[in-house]
Amino acid sequence: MRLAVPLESIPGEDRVALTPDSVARLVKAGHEIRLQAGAGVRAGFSDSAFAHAGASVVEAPSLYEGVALVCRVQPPSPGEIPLLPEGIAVLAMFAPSRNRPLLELLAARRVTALAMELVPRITRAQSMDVLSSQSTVSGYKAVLLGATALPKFLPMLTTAAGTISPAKVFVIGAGVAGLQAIATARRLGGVVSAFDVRPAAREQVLSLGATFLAAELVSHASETAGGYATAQSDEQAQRTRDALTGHLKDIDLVITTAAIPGRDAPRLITAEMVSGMKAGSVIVDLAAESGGNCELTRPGETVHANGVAIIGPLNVPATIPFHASQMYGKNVLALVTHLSRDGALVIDATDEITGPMTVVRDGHVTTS
Amino acid sequence: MRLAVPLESIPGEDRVALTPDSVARLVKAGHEIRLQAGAGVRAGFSDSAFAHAGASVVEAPSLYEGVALVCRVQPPSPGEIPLLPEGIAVLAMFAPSRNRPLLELLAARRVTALAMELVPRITRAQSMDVLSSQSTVSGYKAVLLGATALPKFLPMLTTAAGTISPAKVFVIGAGVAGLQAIATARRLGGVVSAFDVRPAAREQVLSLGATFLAAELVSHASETAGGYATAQSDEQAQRTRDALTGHLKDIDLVITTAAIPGRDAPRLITAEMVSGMKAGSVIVDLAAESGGNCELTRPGETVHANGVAIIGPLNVPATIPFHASQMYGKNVLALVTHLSRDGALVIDATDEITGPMTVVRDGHVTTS
Amino acid sequence: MMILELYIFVLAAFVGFMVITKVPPLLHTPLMSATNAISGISLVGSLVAAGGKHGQVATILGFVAVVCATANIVGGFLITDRMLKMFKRDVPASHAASKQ
Amino acid sequence: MMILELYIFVLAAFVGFMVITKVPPLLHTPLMSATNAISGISLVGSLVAAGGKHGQVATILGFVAVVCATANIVGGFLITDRMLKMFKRDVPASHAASKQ
Amino acid sequence: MRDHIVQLTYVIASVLFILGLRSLTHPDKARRGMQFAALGMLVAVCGTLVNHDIVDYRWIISGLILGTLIGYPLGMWVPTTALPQRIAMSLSFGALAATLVGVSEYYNAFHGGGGDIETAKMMALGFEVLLGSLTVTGALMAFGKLQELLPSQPITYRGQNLVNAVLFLGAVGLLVTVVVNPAAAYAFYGMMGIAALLGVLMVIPIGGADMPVVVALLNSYCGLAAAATGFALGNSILIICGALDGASGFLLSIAMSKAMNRSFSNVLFGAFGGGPATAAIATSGAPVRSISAEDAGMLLAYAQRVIIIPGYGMAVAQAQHTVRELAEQIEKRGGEVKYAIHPVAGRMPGHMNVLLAEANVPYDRLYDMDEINGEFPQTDVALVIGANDVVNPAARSDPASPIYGMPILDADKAKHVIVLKRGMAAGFAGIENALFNAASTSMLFGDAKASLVKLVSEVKNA
Amino acid sequence: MRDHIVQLTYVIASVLFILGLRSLTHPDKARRGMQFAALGMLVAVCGTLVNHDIVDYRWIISGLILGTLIGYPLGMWVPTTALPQRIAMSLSFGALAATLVGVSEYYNAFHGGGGDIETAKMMALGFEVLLGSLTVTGALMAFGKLQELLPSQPITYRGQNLVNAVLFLGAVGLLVTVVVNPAAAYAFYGMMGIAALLGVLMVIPIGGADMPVVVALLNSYCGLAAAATGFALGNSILIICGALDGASGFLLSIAMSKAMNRSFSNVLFGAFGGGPATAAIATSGAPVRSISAEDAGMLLAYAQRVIIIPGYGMAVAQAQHTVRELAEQIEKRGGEVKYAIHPVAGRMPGHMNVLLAEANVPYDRLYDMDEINGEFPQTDVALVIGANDVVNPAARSDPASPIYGMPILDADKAKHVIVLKRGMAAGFAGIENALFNAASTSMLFGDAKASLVKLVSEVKNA
Ligand SMILES: NC(=O)c1ccc[n+]([C@@H]2O[C@H](COP(=O)([O-])OP(=O)(O)OC[C@H]3O[C@@H](n4cnc5c(N)ncnc54)[C@H](OP(=O)(O)O)[C@@H]3O)[C@@H](O)[C@H]2O)c1
Ligand SMILES: NC(=O)c1ccc[n+]([C@@H]2O[C@H](COP(=O)([O-])OP(=O)(O)OC[C@H]3O[C@@H](n4cnc5c(N)ncnc54)[C@H](OP(=O)(O)O)[C@@H]3O)[C@@H](O)[C@H]2O)c1
Ligand SMILES: NC(=O)c1ccc[n+]([C@@H]2O[C@H](COP(=O)([O-])OP(=O)(O)OC[C@H]3O[C@@H](n4cnc5c(N)ncnc54)[C@H](O)[C@@H]3O)[C@@H](O)[C@H]2O)c1
Ligand SMILES: NC(=O)c1ccc[n+]([C@@H]2O[C@H](COP(=O)([O-])OP(=O)(O)OC[C@H]3O[C@@H](n4cnc5c(N)ncnc54)[C@H](O)[C@@H]3O)[C@@H](O)[C@H]2O)c1
Repeated sequence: MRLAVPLESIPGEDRVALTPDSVARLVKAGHEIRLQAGAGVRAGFSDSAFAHAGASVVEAPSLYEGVALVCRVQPPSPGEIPLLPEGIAVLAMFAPSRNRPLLELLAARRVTALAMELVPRITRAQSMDVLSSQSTVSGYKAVLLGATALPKFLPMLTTAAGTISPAKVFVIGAGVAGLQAIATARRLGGVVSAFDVRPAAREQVLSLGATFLAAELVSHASETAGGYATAQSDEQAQRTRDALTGHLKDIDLVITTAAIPGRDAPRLITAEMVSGMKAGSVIVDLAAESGGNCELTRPGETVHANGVAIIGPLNVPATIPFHASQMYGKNVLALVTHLSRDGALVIDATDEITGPMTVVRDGHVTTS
Repeated sequence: MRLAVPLESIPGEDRVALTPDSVARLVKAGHEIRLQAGAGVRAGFSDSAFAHAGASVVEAPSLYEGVALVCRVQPPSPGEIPLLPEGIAVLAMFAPSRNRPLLELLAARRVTALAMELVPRITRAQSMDVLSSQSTVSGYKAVLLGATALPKFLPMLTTAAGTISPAKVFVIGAGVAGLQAIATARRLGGVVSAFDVRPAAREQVLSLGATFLAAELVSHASETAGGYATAQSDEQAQRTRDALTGHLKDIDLVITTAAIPGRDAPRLITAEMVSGMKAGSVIVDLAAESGGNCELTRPGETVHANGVAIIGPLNVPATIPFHASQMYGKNVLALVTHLSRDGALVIDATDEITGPMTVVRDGHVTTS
Repeated sequence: MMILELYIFVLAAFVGFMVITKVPPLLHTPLMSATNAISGISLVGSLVAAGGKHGQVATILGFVAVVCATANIVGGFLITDRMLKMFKRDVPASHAASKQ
Repeated sequence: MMILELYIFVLAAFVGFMVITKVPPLLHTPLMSATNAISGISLVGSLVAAGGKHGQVATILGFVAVVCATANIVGGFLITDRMLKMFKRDVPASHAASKQ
Repeated sequence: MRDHIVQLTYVIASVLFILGLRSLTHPDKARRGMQFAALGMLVAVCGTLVNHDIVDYRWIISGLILGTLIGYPLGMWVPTTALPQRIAMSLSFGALAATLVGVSEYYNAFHGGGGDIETAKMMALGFEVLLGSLTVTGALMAFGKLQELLPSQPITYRGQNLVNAVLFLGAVGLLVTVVVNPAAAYAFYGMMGIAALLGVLMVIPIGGADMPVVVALLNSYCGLAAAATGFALGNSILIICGALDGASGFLLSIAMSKAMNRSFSNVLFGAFGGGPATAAIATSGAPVRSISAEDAGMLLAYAQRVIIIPGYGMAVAQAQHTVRELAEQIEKRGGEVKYAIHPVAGRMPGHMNVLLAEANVPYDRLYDMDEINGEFPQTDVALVIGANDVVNPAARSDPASPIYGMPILDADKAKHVIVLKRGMAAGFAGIENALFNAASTSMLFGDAKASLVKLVSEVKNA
Repeated sequence: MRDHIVQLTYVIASVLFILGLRSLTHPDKARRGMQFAALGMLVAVCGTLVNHDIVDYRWIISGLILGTLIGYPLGMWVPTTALPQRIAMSLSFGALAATLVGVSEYYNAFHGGGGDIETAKMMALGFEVLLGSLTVTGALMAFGKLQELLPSQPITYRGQNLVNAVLFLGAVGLLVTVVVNPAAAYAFYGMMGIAALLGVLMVIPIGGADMPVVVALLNSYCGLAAAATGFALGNSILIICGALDGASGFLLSIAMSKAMNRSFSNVLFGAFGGGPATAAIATSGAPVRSISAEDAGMLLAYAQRVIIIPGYGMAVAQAQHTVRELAEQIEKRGGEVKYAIHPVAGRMPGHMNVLLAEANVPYDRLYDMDEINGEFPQTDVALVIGANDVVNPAARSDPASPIYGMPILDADKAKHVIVLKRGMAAGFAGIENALFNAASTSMLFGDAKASLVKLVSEVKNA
């Protein structure tokens, strides 16, 4: 089957959907790859590296010739959709809950759209799970951003010029990104605590050597079968806020990652809580994209309030494009392997993995 | 004795020369502190915290009333010098080798100038040593800057989306900043190697779990009695360059800290070496201020050449103002304690510590 | 004066306890077969019975005892040796291998 | 039949070696004074000499031997005890203290 | 003079026996030590042959030759898996020899020309024959059960304990009788018969799996019988060897019942009515072999190639530092240790990496699944530390399993697998793991950190 | 019957002695065990008193009372620092008792009415008296040297070894004579005299500092003398105790010379000509006490409060993980461990923090200099790991020192200081450190990591 990898068009998106090593594996498996010239350069992969791996590096106009599946990181812009041949399939992180209009456009063009973030979180599909792979990047980078912005050291240092006490780091939401943030902050020497609503999270937090806040607030009701969180009841939310308010007074760096699939991020840190924090503290809100866990977060900006800096970074994985692309590419590789049967693309709506991720098919948007 | 702490006037200088805890100790020792309103705010210390510690928070005009010693981080700007009462003493990082004209101005005003960076590096004076304390900050921050700019992870990660190999970090110059950079990069999971010309550095590098490059290039001749490095001979320098060229090809993140006191930083990385490095690599040149260890470094800017980013940060300690000020303040505290006898300021040119650091005295610049 | 023999018994039991408590469990099977072989020492008694001039009955009993005890000893030591052979590691060889 | 006594000696020496190799060096001084006290067992022989009917000389020699051996035993055990007392840790007390 | 030589050879033999047993403390030296013990035996036998009392060597020589002919195949050809039954049989031989010597002594005293027999000697002879004949039949029964000539299930009936107690008292009564009146031959032979019966009855209610404990205990009895022979003949080497055997057999039977998580008395009496055949915490019926830290430590200490497979349990136990210590200890002894990191081990990408880096495990010891899977067949021990799903063979073989198709670490292909876990709980995927029931797998139950601490010191002291 | 009772008490006493000595393996149980041994002694004495041979109790009772009166103050009032000389004196008492018993036996055989004496017994008596009288005078000399009644320097002269050898051969010749002809009283008493002289001559060339080795060796001789007594009297408890003493004295003297870094023969013969008074690696003349890992481990295992002072040497040795292990082991035994971090320990600010954080030492165990300096006087052991300048008291006391005025960690105020270093090299400042010569300081030489590994296992097994 023939695949196309275009140059990402969204500004700041430095990743590429396949990297030379994944390309090489696909070529070996009998696939054909057409790569738009320069697609990998911003991520650190030259055209020649791709060519060496067996891809045909082509210019935009001829990119889609004979292509069955387009592998992208971000969905095509409305302007790019007309360039897609009808009946082609596109693989990307469509963020379907936020991109309904775009999906309609794709449906109109009779393009099949496969949303990478809807790969179900079953054991078998772990190698295709871009949420995990890209959240890993976000969690790591969030700590670096926070530590860089912090007017303090993270580690403890005993020096001739006095003892530096270690920074207190608090991670809200101990999913994939949160756990990675915990691990990274611990590595840098911070004293890390964390909070989550899912009961399984507690042991996982402890397994990284951090402490868990307010274990009593955790409830089994907060976890769905897939391991995701559910929204909290009002009363629960209030109790959570009370516990957080007290704890935050003491914290130097906060990393928030709380998310509920398909919904806006829960508002966990209010403006009032921020005003109770120490001057010089920093909040990195990884949920900025879906509205932010902090009331004051402005996506893509850094807000200063009461001496506290609230950073709302967007598209964090794209800031570590080399490795983020490498992992994304491995995910795509695994998925393509799953989707191709005897060298042809098979989109089986009844398949446990393919079904849920097919968001546009046969001219219809199939997701709610 | 009465001390004054002004608000630093240089843009980007967020540190303050004393912090509330040092102030409290000085007050307890019988000194009087006058602090310009807002002096500590950018470092995270409010006026009220200073007042609470026993300082008088005053506005600029009355700052120097009855003051014997002014404690600063950066030297006063030429515009501020006329404001200083004649005969007053000023403590700051004067960088005397680069600031001759300023020293002349101070001499003309009959101000005594004490250069903090000239505190001799003897065991007894370690608590007054701002080079050590501020280099600690630089070394730590340099790694954070580099890691943030890097399109890769530092640590190794084995994930469902493939294995991320750890980044290779190379630290040139294993003085105070270099060692701290080694430690920080190791913490983050990088594979660290280092290079220095002083023989003692090798054991110190190994003592942090990093590897040492080209031990055969090290020579005892490269170390002065004070533990500083001397300039290399041309032939030595050439051999060093050869060794580095080969090693750099493989490196993801380079931190350079090589310095020779009173001279321009040695040029260790040539443009040609940079062109041999991998695309996506990053160089953080901590020597940017004194000309840079890399030929392409432009102080205060980030240069991109051949896909390699060369960061030349200036005044790095000021970017961690809280702890940098805390340590600087502790240094000042120790020095003030040393300088005051029976509550009066005593500048004894024959003193082992005071002598070398007095750069302007009795209307003369006393440093070469 | 069986009292001296009692001393010997007590002291030997002591030695036995002290030696055996230190044998690691992995060697318990070899230990069992080793003590089993050593218990063939009753051969010493059997020999006297078989070779002494105490009449036919004693000789026959003694002969059977000699056969049993000898089988016990020979078989016991041989099998112990076989088992212990498995614990001998060819250390130099392994080092050589890992150095390649 | 001194051979039985030889067995006893050999076995006892065995026991002695095995027991003593395991005593940590810190307890070597108590060990020395303990074995010293135990060597006072020659009192047993002295008693027979002092109390037996073997004439004046034997009685006097025996008496002196009894005095020496007794002094040895009493002093030896007492001082060993004093030394060992120093190794007894009041563990419960320390735990209580650390819990405060 | 001759007598002195005999005695001297006995002293030498005793010392060699003791040193031989002592050498078993160190697997490296054990073989050498036991060879010396065998030499000791030779010395003692040669010494005995110069004895005054021996006048006729014909029977002796033929006996020695015949015995060797029987013993050699028993020693060299019996497969090591059949060891317990071999020991049982050889035990019954040894006990028979002791019993026969006793009988011949008794017989001589009254028929062979001797007149009376002194009380102490009679007591010794009585004990010898009592313990000896009990061991002969008991060991034969054990052999039968182990060899599966007899049903290995416990055979029980009502009042069994009572019958045995009555028989035992009867034997003791006859012993007293014959001690008081040595000429009462009926009592002597009667006691022998009852003891032989008792040997059978004592063993039949014990299950085949518990037989090794019984064999060890019978070994101890056999030793005591030999010691009694020594008392009777005034032969100190018999006393010494008997005491050694008695002590070791006793300790061994206790240690073995402990290893089976059974009390000693439970093995001997509790099985009446049929206890479990193997000590096992079983899932869904399939048996699981548990291993002690000592044995696991010994396996690791003598392994050439070890692969450590860390999982989420290592993280929960925060055992990463202890893992490194263990690896260091194994390497110090010349073994080679690699870490196999499964892509989804733990609960976040790179979970194991973070922890092992914290513990300072060098990166070049960590191997990807693809890199290492080929090495398992050559691996002596795969040490699975709190991992479960990532080593579940169902992923390879069972299409119905929720993890089917996930690539796994082929731990099951290693020669031995040791799994450190707290119990038989499932992992993240919530499914059972057939690896734990595999023949090559042993479970070391307990918190991973605690188990590892034990393993470190076992390996260090091995 | 009586005889049986006596023998039974002896068996019990022997067992109690052995158990008592065995208890010394565990400091916790040692006291209890030795009390049982003392009980054993009482049992044996009481048993002896019912002996047939004893007809007159007056001398016995007075002897026991007098002996107790002498022994009590020797046991209770002698300061523990004077222990070696006390043991030496008590040794000479014990040896005297054995010798006198021998003499009285010999005397009885020829004067007290007895006729001849069999060869074996004579040999035993001869050995007894030979070893006994040698020990009496040797121990007295050792006592004199230790108590400084005699000059503690070795006293030597030319041909000393030759003289001793001749005397020794003479004594052996007389021994042979008296064994061959037991009636040769001159030989018996002559041998005794020569042995006594030999005791004196053997000890005078050995220096005071080596005396403990000599005392241990004499202890072994005394034991052998007691064993010989046992052979002579046919008394097995004497044989057992003698053998125990003989073995232990011998092992101890070897262990002690090893701890002094001297070979055994070097102690006994090498000192001719005057070896060093203490085994020491000395700086500028001042002596330094080195300590073995076993002793250091024991100190740590039984310490309540331990402060660890890491320095640059810990970093060089990369021993941070092992430090944490050691702390964990100490804490497991109930001790409390704190880390004292000096502001300039290591070679970069925060050097120790990075390493200890890597080893997962919790932050709240790390104490600043100011926080912890007050705690040293209450600290049992300050464990200095590769630190030097930061614990140099010269900084407090010596205005001429280049580090004068630098605040330091007051390690010297702790009850014991154990310093882990490779040798006596100076630290960064290049100056000597008087802490290493302090009376409370012991040096554990070697790479810090290697030493710590040993300490961990010592503490674990203590
Ligand atoms: N890596 C990722 O990114 C990620 C993310 C989410 C989910 N997952 C899933 O997590 C699983 C990872 O597999 P795994 O083999 O690492 O773990 P696992 O299958 O979850 O098994 C962990 C085992 O460790 C044992 N354990 C727990 N605490 C212990 C302790 N203190 N001491 C000893 N044992 C302990 C548990 O058994 P006992 O209770 O009997 O002791 C359990 O069976 C996979 O199913 C994977 O799909 C991975
Ligand atoms: N912290 C800073 O920022 C900084 C910066 C520059 C200088 N300094 C200076 O560095 C010194 C620090 O004091 P310190 O007490 O930490 O160190 P130190 O005084 O330099 O002493 C270190 C000691 O460790 C021993 N050592 C080295 N390697 C060892 C090994 N593998 N195993 C065991 N011992 C080993 C050495 O003795 P052996 O060779 O006998 O074993 C040495 O005496 C101070 O003088 C300070 O002024 C500190
Ligand atoms: N089966 C698999 O193979 C697999 C793979 C990857 C992840 N997972 C699991 O999926 C789960 C979710 O991972 P994710 O990171 O994508 O989740 P996510 O991004 O949806 O949410 C991040 C975290 O925020 C938490 N959260 C939600 N509301 C909160 C609130 N009000 N307060 C505090 N925290 C709140 C969630 O519990 C979650 O842990 C995890 O349990 C993870 O282990 C499973
Ligand atoms: N006595 C004390 O208490 C004390 C206190 C602090 C620092 N020091 C010592 O002072 C020394 C210098 O420290 P610093 O960080 O201020 O030095 P620095 O900032 O002057 O130089 C940084 C490093 O660059 C190295 N360097 C110079 N030329 C080089 C070249 N051509 N190639 C590679 N490396 C080169 C130097 O050796 C030095 O290690 C160190 O040895 C440090 O331990 C001593």
